[in-house]
Amino acid sequence: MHETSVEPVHVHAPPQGFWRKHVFSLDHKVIGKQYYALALVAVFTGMFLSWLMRIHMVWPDAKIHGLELLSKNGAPGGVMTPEYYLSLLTMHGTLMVFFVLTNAPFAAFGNYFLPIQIGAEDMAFPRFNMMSFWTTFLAWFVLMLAFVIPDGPPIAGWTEYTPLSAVGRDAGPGMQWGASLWGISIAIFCIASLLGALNFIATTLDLRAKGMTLMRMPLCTWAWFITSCIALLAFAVLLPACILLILDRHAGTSFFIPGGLVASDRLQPHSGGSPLLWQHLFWFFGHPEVYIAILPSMGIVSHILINSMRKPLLSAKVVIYSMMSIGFLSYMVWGHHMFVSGMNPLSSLTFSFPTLTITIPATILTLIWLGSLYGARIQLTSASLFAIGFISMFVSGGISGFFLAQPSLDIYLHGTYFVVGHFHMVMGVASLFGVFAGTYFWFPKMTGRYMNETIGKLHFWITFIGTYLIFMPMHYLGLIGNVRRYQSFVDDYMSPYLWLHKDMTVAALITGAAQFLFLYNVIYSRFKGAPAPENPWNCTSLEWSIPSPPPWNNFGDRHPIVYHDPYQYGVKGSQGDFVMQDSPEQIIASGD
Amino acid sequence: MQMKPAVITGFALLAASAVALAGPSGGTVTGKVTYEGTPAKMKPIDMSKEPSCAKMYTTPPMAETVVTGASNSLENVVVYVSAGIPDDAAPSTAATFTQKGCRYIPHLLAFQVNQELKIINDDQTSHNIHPLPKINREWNKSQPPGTPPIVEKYDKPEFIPVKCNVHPWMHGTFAVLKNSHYAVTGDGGSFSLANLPPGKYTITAWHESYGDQSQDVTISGTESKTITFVFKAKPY
Amino acid sequence: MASTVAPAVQSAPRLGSRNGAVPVSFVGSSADRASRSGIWVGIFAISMSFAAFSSALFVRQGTPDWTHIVMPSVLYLNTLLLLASGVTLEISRRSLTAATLIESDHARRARIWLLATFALGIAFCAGQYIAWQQLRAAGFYLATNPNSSFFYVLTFIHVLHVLVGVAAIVYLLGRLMASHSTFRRSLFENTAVYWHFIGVLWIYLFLLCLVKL
Amino acid sequence: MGKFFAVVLVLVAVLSAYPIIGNYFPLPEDISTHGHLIDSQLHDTMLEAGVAFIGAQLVLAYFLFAFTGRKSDAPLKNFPGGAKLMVIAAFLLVGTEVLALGAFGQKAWATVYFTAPKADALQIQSQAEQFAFYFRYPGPDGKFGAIHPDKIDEGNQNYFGLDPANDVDARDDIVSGELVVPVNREVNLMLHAKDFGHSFYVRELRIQQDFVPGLDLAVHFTATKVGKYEIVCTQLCGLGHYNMKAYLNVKSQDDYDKWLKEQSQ
Repeated sequence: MHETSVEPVHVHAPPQGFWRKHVFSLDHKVIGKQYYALALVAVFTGMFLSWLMRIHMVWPDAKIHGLELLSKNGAPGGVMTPEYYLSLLTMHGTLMVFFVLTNAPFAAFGNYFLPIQIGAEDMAFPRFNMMSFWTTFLAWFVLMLAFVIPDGPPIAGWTEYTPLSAVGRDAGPGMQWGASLWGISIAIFCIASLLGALNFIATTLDLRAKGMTLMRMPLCTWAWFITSCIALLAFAVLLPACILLILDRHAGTSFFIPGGLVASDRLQPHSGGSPLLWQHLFWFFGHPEVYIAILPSMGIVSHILINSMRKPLLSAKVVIYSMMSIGFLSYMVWGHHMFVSGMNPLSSLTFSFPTLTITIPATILTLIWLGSLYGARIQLTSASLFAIGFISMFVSGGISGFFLAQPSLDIYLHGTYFVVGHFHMVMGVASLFGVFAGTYFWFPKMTGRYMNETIGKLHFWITFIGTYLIFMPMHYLGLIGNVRRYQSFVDDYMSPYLWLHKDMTVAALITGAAQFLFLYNVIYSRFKGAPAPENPWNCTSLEWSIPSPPPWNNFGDRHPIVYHDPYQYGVKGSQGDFVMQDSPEQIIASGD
Repeated sequence: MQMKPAVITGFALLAASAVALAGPSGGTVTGKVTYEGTPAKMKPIDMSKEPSCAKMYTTPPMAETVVTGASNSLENVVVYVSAGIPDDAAPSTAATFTQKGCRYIPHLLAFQVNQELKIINDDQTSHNIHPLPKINREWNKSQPPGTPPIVEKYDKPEFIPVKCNVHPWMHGTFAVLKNSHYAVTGDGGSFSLANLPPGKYTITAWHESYGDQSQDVTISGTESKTITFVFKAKPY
Repeated sequence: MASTVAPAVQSAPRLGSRNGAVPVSFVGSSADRASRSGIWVGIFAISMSFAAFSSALFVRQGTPDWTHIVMPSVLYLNTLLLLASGVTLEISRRSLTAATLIESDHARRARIWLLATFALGIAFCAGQYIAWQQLRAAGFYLATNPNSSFFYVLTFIHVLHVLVGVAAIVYLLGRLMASHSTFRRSLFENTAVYWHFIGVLWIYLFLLCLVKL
Repeated sequence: MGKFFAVVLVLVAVLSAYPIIGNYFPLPEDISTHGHLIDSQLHDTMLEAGVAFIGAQLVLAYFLFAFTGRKSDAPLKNFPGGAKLMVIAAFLLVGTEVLALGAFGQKAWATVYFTAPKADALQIQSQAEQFAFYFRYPGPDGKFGAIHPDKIDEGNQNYFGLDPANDVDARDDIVSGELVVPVNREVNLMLHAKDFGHSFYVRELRIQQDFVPGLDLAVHFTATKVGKYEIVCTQLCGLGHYNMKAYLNVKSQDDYDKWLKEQSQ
C-alpha cells in the first residue's frame, strides 16, 4: 500500500447555493457556527428567565409589566404565579445544561476546530454531522413549544423527578403537555448528541494528519475527544430513561410510578414502579453531564493559557491523564446526588469515596495550571483573562464539592442554596468562562476579524466580579439552611436574610446586562472588527496555519504533515518564539 | 310532536315574566332538609402550616363536609327543580366564590350553566383553585394575593368538587344547574323555591356526602307546597 | 486507480470501476477506517442503551407486581430466521470478497445471498409483529404488567434497529445491481458487522425476556 | 492589568472568607443528639477547604502580579519540581484530606443511618403530600390503622385514608398538622409519601430525608430542647413547594401528655 493518497481527496464537494452553504451545510465549520448561534440564543433566553426568577423571588408581589403577555395563566396581571416560577426554573435549567453547556464548549467549538486541529478536511461523517445539528435544533424547538401551549412549561425542575413528572395533569399546571414536550425534546437531544459523539470519536481516531500522533493533539482536541467518549455513554443511558418516562406518561405503563398514589384527589392508575430507578438512570447521565460541560472548557483554557504564557504547561501528559481519570471516575459517583433519597445508606458511603477521589485529578489540573504560570510571560488579552478567571472560578466552585461529597454534611446541605452556588460556579460559570475565552481567542480565525479588546476586558471585569457577588453568597445562605427552588421565602426564618437575596438579584441584573456587551462585541466585530492575519496570537496548532476564515476544505489541496507537539513556545523559531506544529524546522531552545 | 316548542316558549315567557314582575306569581315549594342517625363528628381544621390564616381564628374552624343545625337540620344542601321546567338563560350577575382565612366562602356555591363565576383571593397567601369536573373542562390555576379575580364559566350542569392544591383542607363544591329554580339550605336547613308556574315538577336535594333524593310535586295556581327531605347520616 | 474519476467518496479498490481493475489486497483509506470505527462506536452506544433498559428491567423484576408471562411461540421461529440471515449475509460477503468484477459469478452469487438476507430480515420483522399479535390475543398489552411493558418496548426498539440494517442491505443491493457503478466494499463490511450485532442483541433480549433472575 | 487582577483576586479571597471567619451566617442552633458530629465535621471541612481556597487564589494572584507584562526576552522559568511535584502534592494533600474527611466524617452519617432506633422509641408516622405534612400517632392502643388510599377524604380531614368504620386500630389514631414530640425522647419517624417525592428537613435537628413514593423510609432523632422549629420540604414537589411546611413542637413530657390527651378526645 502506498504511503498517503496523493491525489486530492474531498469528503464532500464544495458547497453550492445558499441552502448548502449556510443552512443544511455539510461543512463542520458552518455546523460549528450553527451550534454556537443556537447556544447563544439559548443562553440569553436562559439568562432572561433567571432575571425573572430572581426578581420574583425577592419581590413576589411585584407586577412585571408585559409578563402577562408571555403567559396569561402564568402571570395574571403581571404577577408571577408559583407554578410559573417553577416553569421558568425548569426551562432555565434545561436550556442551560443541554443547549448551552453541552452545545457551546463541546458541540460548537469541537465541531469547528477538532477537524482542523488534527489536520482533517472535515468530520468523518459530514451528513451525520449536519443531522446532529438539525436534530438538536428540533429538540430546542420542541422544548420552546412548551412556552406557547396553554398548559405552559413543566414545573418539575430540569431533573424531572418521577412520579411528579410521570403522572401527568394531576401533578399540576404544565405537567400535562409541558412535561411531555420536555421528555420528547430531551429524547431527541440524546439522539443528536450520540450522533455527534460518534462523529467526534471516529474523526479523532482515523482522520488525523500524517505525524499527528495522539500525544501531539492539542489539549482542547483531547478534551473534546474525552468528552465525546463520556457523552456517548451518558446520552445512551438518558435516552432509554426518557422513552420509559414518555411511556409512563402516555401509555399507562408503570416503570417509575408506584401504586396507591393520590394526586389532586385522584387515585393514580399505576402500580409497582420505582421512583429511585429514574433517579439512578437520570444521574448516571446527570453526573457525567457535569463533566461534559466542564472538560471542553478545561481543554480550551489549557490551550489558551499555553499560548498566552508563551510556555508549555508543566506537563501536558499529566493534564491529559487527569482529564481521562476525571471522565472515568465520573461514572462511579452519580449516587452522590441521592444521599438522602432513600438509597441504601451503605451505598451512599461507597459513592462518597470516588466522589472525594475525583478531587485529586481536579486538584492536579489546578496545580498544573497554577504552577505553569510561574516564570511565564503572561500576556493578558480578553481571552487569557477569561482563561485565568476560569481557574479562579473552578477553584471557588470546586472547593464546595468537598462539603457535598460527604454524606454526613449532605444531610444538612442537600437541597439548599449551597448546592446551587456550587454547581453554578463550577459547571455553569466556569465552563462559560471557557466559552468566552474560546470566543475571544478563535473569533479572528472564524471571521477574519478581531473582537474589540476594550469591550472584551470590560465584559470580563463585570462578569468576573459579578459572578462572585451572585454565587458566593449562595454558599453562605446554604449554610444557614436556605432551601432552593422556592418561589419566595414565606417563612419567617428567612426574612432576616432577604436583603442578601435582594443584593444578589441586583448583582444578577448588572452581570446579565454586561453580557449584552459581549453580544454587541460579537455582532459588531463580525462586520466592523479590525481585520486579523492568519496567526494573530502566534499560536502553534494547525488551525493557525490556514487562512482566516478557513476555506471550505480547510487545507485546500494541501495535506498537512505534523512534526511537533503544539507546545513549542519559548524557542527560537523562524517566525518568533514559537514553532508551528506543521513546520519541519528543528527546535532550537531559546538561550536561557 | 308539534306543540312542544310552543309549550316550552310559553313556560319560558311565564318564567321570564315571573322574574320580571318579581312578584309572587306562580306557586312556591318550601321545606326543610334534615338527617336521621349520627352524622360524622367534624374535626377542627389544623391550619398550623399557614400561620397567616391560622391567626384569623380564635378557635380553629370546623370542617364543612357535613354541617348540621338545631333539630337535625342539614345545611349546604342544594334543592333544585331537576325536571318539569325548561332551562333558563344564565343571569347577567356573576356568582362570587371567595377564599378567606384559607376557607371557601361559601362552602357550596350554586350557579347556572354559562353564568359568570368570579373567584376572589382575600388572603395574604397564594391560593390555587383546582375544580375537578368529570364532564366539564378541567382547569387548575393559582391566584397570588393582589391578582385580579379569576373569571370562568361552565357549559354543562354538574356538581364539581373544588380543591386548593396548596391547602389540602380547602374543599368546596360548585353546583352548576340548568335553571334558576334552586336554593341552598342554610342555618335551619330550610329552603324555598318560588315563582313556579303550575305544573308537575321533580324536586331534587343533593348533599356532597349523602348523595341526592327526589320528590315529585304538582303545583296548581299560586299554591305553596311544603316538602321535607330526610338524609341518612353515617357516623363514619 | 489515478485514472478512474470516481464520484462521491474515493476509497479502497472498487468493483466494476471502468477498466474493471482487479482489486489489490484490501487497503482501507482513512474514510474507510473511520466508517469502520464509526460502526463499532455506534454498536457500543446501542449496547449501552440496552444495558440501561436491562438494569431497569432487573430493578422492576424485584417489585411484587411482576408477573412473568410466557413468550409467544413464534419468537423461536423468528430467532431461527435472524440467525439464518446472519449466515446468508456471511456467504454473500465471502463470495463478494472473492469477486473481482461486478459481472463475475461470485458477484452474482453475492447478490442472490444478499437478497436472501433481505428477505429473512423482513420475515423477522413480520414474525415480531405476529408475536405482538399473539401477546395481545392472550390479553397482554403494553400496560398490562411490567413484564409485557418491557417486552413490547425492547422488541419494538430492536425491530427499529433491524429495519435500519434492512435499509442498509437494500442500499447495497442497489449498488450491486447497477452495473458500471462504483461499489464501496467497506460499506458492505460494516453492514455485515452491524447485522451480526443485531442478531446477537436479539439472542440476548430473547433470553432476557425468557428467564427471570 | 496583571497587578489589578492580582488585587481583585486578593479582595475576592478575603471578602469571600470574611463572612465565614466572622461567623455572620451561623448555623441554626443544634437541638439534636447527633448534630454536633455534623457541625464539627462541617467546621473541619470548612477549615481545610478555606485554606485551600484562599491559598489557591493568593498564589494565582501572586503569579499574575509577578509574571504579567514581562519583556519578550525575559527568561522563562519552570516551577521547581515541575509536574511531578504537583502530582505528589495533590496526592498527599488532597489524598490525605479525602481519607480524613471520608473516613472520620462518616461517624455522623453512621449515627443517623446505621444505628437502629431504640425499642422504646416513640413511633410517629409522617405523611407528606401536596403541600403539607401530617403526623399520625397510634393512640392508646399503640397500633396504627391501615392506610387505604381510596378512602382519603381531605375535605373531611381524613388525610391518611383511614377506615374507622371497619378498622378498630384506626379509630383512636391521632392525626395532627404539627409534629409534637416530648423532649429528650427518641422518636422514630416513619415517612410515607401520599403523592410525590417530598423531603423532611429540620435545620435545627440536622436531619434531612426524602419521602419516596412507594418506599416507606424512617428516620430517628432525639430533640434536646423545648421549642417550636420549622419543618420544610426540600424536594421539589409541585407548585406549592415553597409553602410546604409544618412545625416541630418539642414539649416537656408533661405538656406532651396533656396535648396527647386533648387530641384523643
